[in-house]
Amino acid sequence: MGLTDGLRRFATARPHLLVVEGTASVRPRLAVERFAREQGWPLVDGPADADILVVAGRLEGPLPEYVDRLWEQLPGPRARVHLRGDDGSTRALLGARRILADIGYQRADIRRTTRRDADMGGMDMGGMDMGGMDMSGMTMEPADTPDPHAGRDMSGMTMEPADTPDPHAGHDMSGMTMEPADTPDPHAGHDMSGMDMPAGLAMAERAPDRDGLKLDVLTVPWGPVLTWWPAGLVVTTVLQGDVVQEARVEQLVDVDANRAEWREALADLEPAVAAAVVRLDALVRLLAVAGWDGARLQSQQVRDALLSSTGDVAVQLHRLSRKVLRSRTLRQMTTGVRTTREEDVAARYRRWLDEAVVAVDSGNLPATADEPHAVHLLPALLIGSDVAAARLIVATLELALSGADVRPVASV
Amino acid sequence: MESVIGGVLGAVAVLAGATVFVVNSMARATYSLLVSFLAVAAMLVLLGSTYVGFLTVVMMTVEMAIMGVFMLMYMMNPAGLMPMSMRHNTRGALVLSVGTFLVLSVGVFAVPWPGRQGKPARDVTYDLGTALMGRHMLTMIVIGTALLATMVSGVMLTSARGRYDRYGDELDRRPPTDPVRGGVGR
Amino acid sequence: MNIELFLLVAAGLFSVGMFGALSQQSIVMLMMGLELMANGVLLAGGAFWRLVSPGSPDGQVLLLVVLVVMAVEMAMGFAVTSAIFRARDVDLTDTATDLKG
Amino acid sequence: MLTFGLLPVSDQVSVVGALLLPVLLAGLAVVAAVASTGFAAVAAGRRVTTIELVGPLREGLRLLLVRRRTTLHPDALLWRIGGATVFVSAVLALAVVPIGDRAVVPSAVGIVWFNAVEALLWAALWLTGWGANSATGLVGGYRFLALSLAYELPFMLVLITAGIRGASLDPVVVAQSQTGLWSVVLMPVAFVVYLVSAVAFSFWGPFSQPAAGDAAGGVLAELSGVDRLVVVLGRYGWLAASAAMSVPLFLGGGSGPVLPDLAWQLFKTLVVLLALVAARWRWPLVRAERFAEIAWLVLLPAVLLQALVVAVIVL
Repeated sequence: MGLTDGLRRFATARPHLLVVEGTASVRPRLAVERFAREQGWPLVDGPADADILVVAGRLEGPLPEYVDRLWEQLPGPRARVHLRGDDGSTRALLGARRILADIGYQRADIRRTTRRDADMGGMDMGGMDMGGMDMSGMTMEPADTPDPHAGRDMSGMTMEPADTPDPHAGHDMSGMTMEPADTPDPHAGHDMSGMDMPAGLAMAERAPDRDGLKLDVLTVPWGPVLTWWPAGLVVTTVLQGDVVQEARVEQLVDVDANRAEWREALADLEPAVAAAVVRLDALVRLLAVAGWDGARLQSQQVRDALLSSTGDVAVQLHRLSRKVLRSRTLRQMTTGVRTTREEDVAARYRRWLDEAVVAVDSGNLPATADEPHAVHLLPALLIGSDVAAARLIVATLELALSGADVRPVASV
Repeated sequence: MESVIGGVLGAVAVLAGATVFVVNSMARATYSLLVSFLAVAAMLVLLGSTYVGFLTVVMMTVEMAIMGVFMLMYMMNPAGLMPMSMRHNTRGALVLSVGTFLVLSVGVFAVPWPGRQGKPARDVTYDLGTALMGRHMLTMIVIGTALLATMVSGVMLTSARGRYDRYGDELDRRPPTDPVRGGVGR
Repeated sequence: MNIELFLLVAAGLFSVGMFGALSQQSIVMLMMGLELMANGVLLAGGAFWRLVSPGSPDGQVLLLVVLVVMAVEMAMGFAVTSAIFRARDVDLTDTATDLKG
Repeated sequence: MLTFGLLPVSDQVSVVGALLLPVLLAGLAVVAAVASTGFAAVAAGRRVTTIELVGPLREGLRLLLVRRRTTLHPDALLWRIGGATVFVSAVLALAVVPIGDRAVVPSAVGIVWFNAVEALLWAALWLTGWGANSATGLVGGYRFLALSLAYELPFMLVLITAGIRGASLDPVVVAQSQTGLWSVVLMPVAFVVYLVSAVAFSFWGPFSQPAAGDAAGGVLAELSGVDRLVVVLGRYGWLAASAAMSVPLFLGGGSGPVLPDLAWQLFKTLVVLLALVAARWRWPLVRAERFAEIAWLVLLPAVLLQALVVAVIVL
């Protein structure tokens, strides 16, 4: 037992994190990203590869339901952390890691999920894969084993063990049956509006396309629970292959609250440094979406250094700027992907970097601001681009979409 | 031993071939056809024609992967799991094909096949190569020309856009307008 | 290795393919039938080469030709299907019969 | 008597070798994973310590611990076949790589075999994306096909160019033909395109668009537990197999001073493997639709020219 426990702890020593943002998520998100980078805990792109679901900020409106649905897709062993404010994230994450290695807790978790699935009688269980589940945990015990972590109070945030009564348990059948047609969850499988078919699948509709073939279209929502994506943004796309034919945009979080949160996060910094931070933060996401992990991590380092005013930041920033601006591949891949204001994606990251460098070197604030009404511009920009280009375009509007376009603190 | 393996592969080939027209998922239909091809490729290797066998694997895997996409494009069922009955004249087809099979198999056993003449070359691939570049040069030329013609006419038939769409009415638009920009950076 | 085994399998493949080619409505499915028939020819060619006249490479040349025919058939089939589909929005043989004549 | 290309199989295939092959491949795959972990630590600004470098071991255990999951109405059969094929095809690719002066499965057309099992990846990855019945997975599958259509033709020509040097399709003969001058000197363009293709069909780093984060993980999006382990191992395995194959094709096989042939071969393999792994941290993602034009308008003519030059020099 000692050996298995040891192995279990070793295997879960660096759990994979899936970070989801709610309202006022900036400080907890920055804290988690920093912790993950320094400790080597990977940030992952979807629930299948995640061990810990990290919720940053408040969940309001329809968001809790999305997060619960996402939570159900974590394969387990799994844990869930809810962070608000910027203190205590380290303790919460370490606590979640302990839960991962806690076999009693994880067995109870399986039992809960299994029982709830069984409660939904008359459903198709044929596709359920029970192979990897620990059957010894499936005995018919009357109640869940008490969770040792459930009652622990952590200041500044709450652990959300999964056995808090789930308000959606009775009707949330994601992963098991057809999604409601407008579920904006890219992880939930095909979501096809239109004619219902017996198997819970829908016949696709057809629509005109640029090749004149009128092929099938598929409604795929992106967000709000998506990595490297503006908090609370939902873009419901109609895809043909992977080309966006229609796009509808909603924002499920209060961007003003996020803006206030940004101000809070940047309160201790010089206005110019603050401007550099938000640009580097946006650059982190752009580089992540552009698929360059090396530069993304470097950019994260510089951002974190600026936030904590440590190290020789200017040198680091110059090194980053040189690396990114010199990359012919990145330029070649982003040139011509149109964003607003006659800028393409390549011009946009170049401007962000230049502005950040000027701000840090000379303390001058950027003269230009990114478009304030990005949300309204978005659909027109997305139509006709493929998923990869669409993600790049959304990433270039990051400042406005996530409320990071704060005016310098001095002017407030 | 060889006959046993050959028999098993043959059974796999035929059964997978029949599965194509039985399953109601387009992905499964396409990939059972691939299984049939791979079984035949293995039989060719068994027969000593390793080069052609491996070539069959390359060509057919690639072809089926692309075919799968076309199946999805034109058969309007992205889930691929919905039952489809896309047949017509099933009975006539069945009669004809069973008849063909009977005639062919009677032929297979009735015809006194000549015994083996000659021995295979030490390196059959080298043998094939020299034949193609020597005595059968004409075949090679025809194959090459046919493939080139196919590539050109395939693109022409498939593309909805011609050079006037790209370069404008005067053919002087530079760079051409394309729905997707390429990576060369023109 | 006896030639009958291989030829019997080839006949089986040819007949199954023929059933598909005759019975399927969709052009794409029909092409799968044709491919299967060519598959049978490929196998028969291989068997003849090895078990009747292994001394000369001609049999293998024939196999190459069959492979090329399969590739050309597939490429042109898809091209034609795309063209018809774009122009007429059909992918079924019955609805494209007026192409003849 | 069972033959494999005219010779009895028992004379050719080493049974012990065949059994050890998956182990060897997994070993090389772990080396690649360790290298990747090291690069990751450097990029994130951490010190490269032992704790960092045992990452792949920890990750492997973690994936064995994590439960397998399923999705809404998957095509489970095709899904699992697709995932397994990624690893199995990598093992098959390594089978024709000469170790010393003979491969585990010696074949006069080993180069074509290598190409054939590489082609299996087309099917494998598309099925992995399709089988999960998830939109992001399918997008990943399509992306791999688009990428393959770009790299495959230059890659085939590269293999043929390497074969021209030894006037053979047997990697052993090709390796032996490079006495005096390694092929990489004679055909640098072919070598570079080979490396590019290797990164591409291993859907790694700059060519990892089929499994990229912007599509929530693409073909990998829905895989967890041991299913994911198999695909990830297969991916590193393909990097390793292509690094191993580059040695007989371009780097003179086991030739080198002082050290025994096997040591040289291993050393060269590891150097190439390291370079392939490092590509992930060096370059951003190259999207399929842009790479297609580069592949057809730049790489293909370049490789054709290279083949012509090599043919004129050698023949």
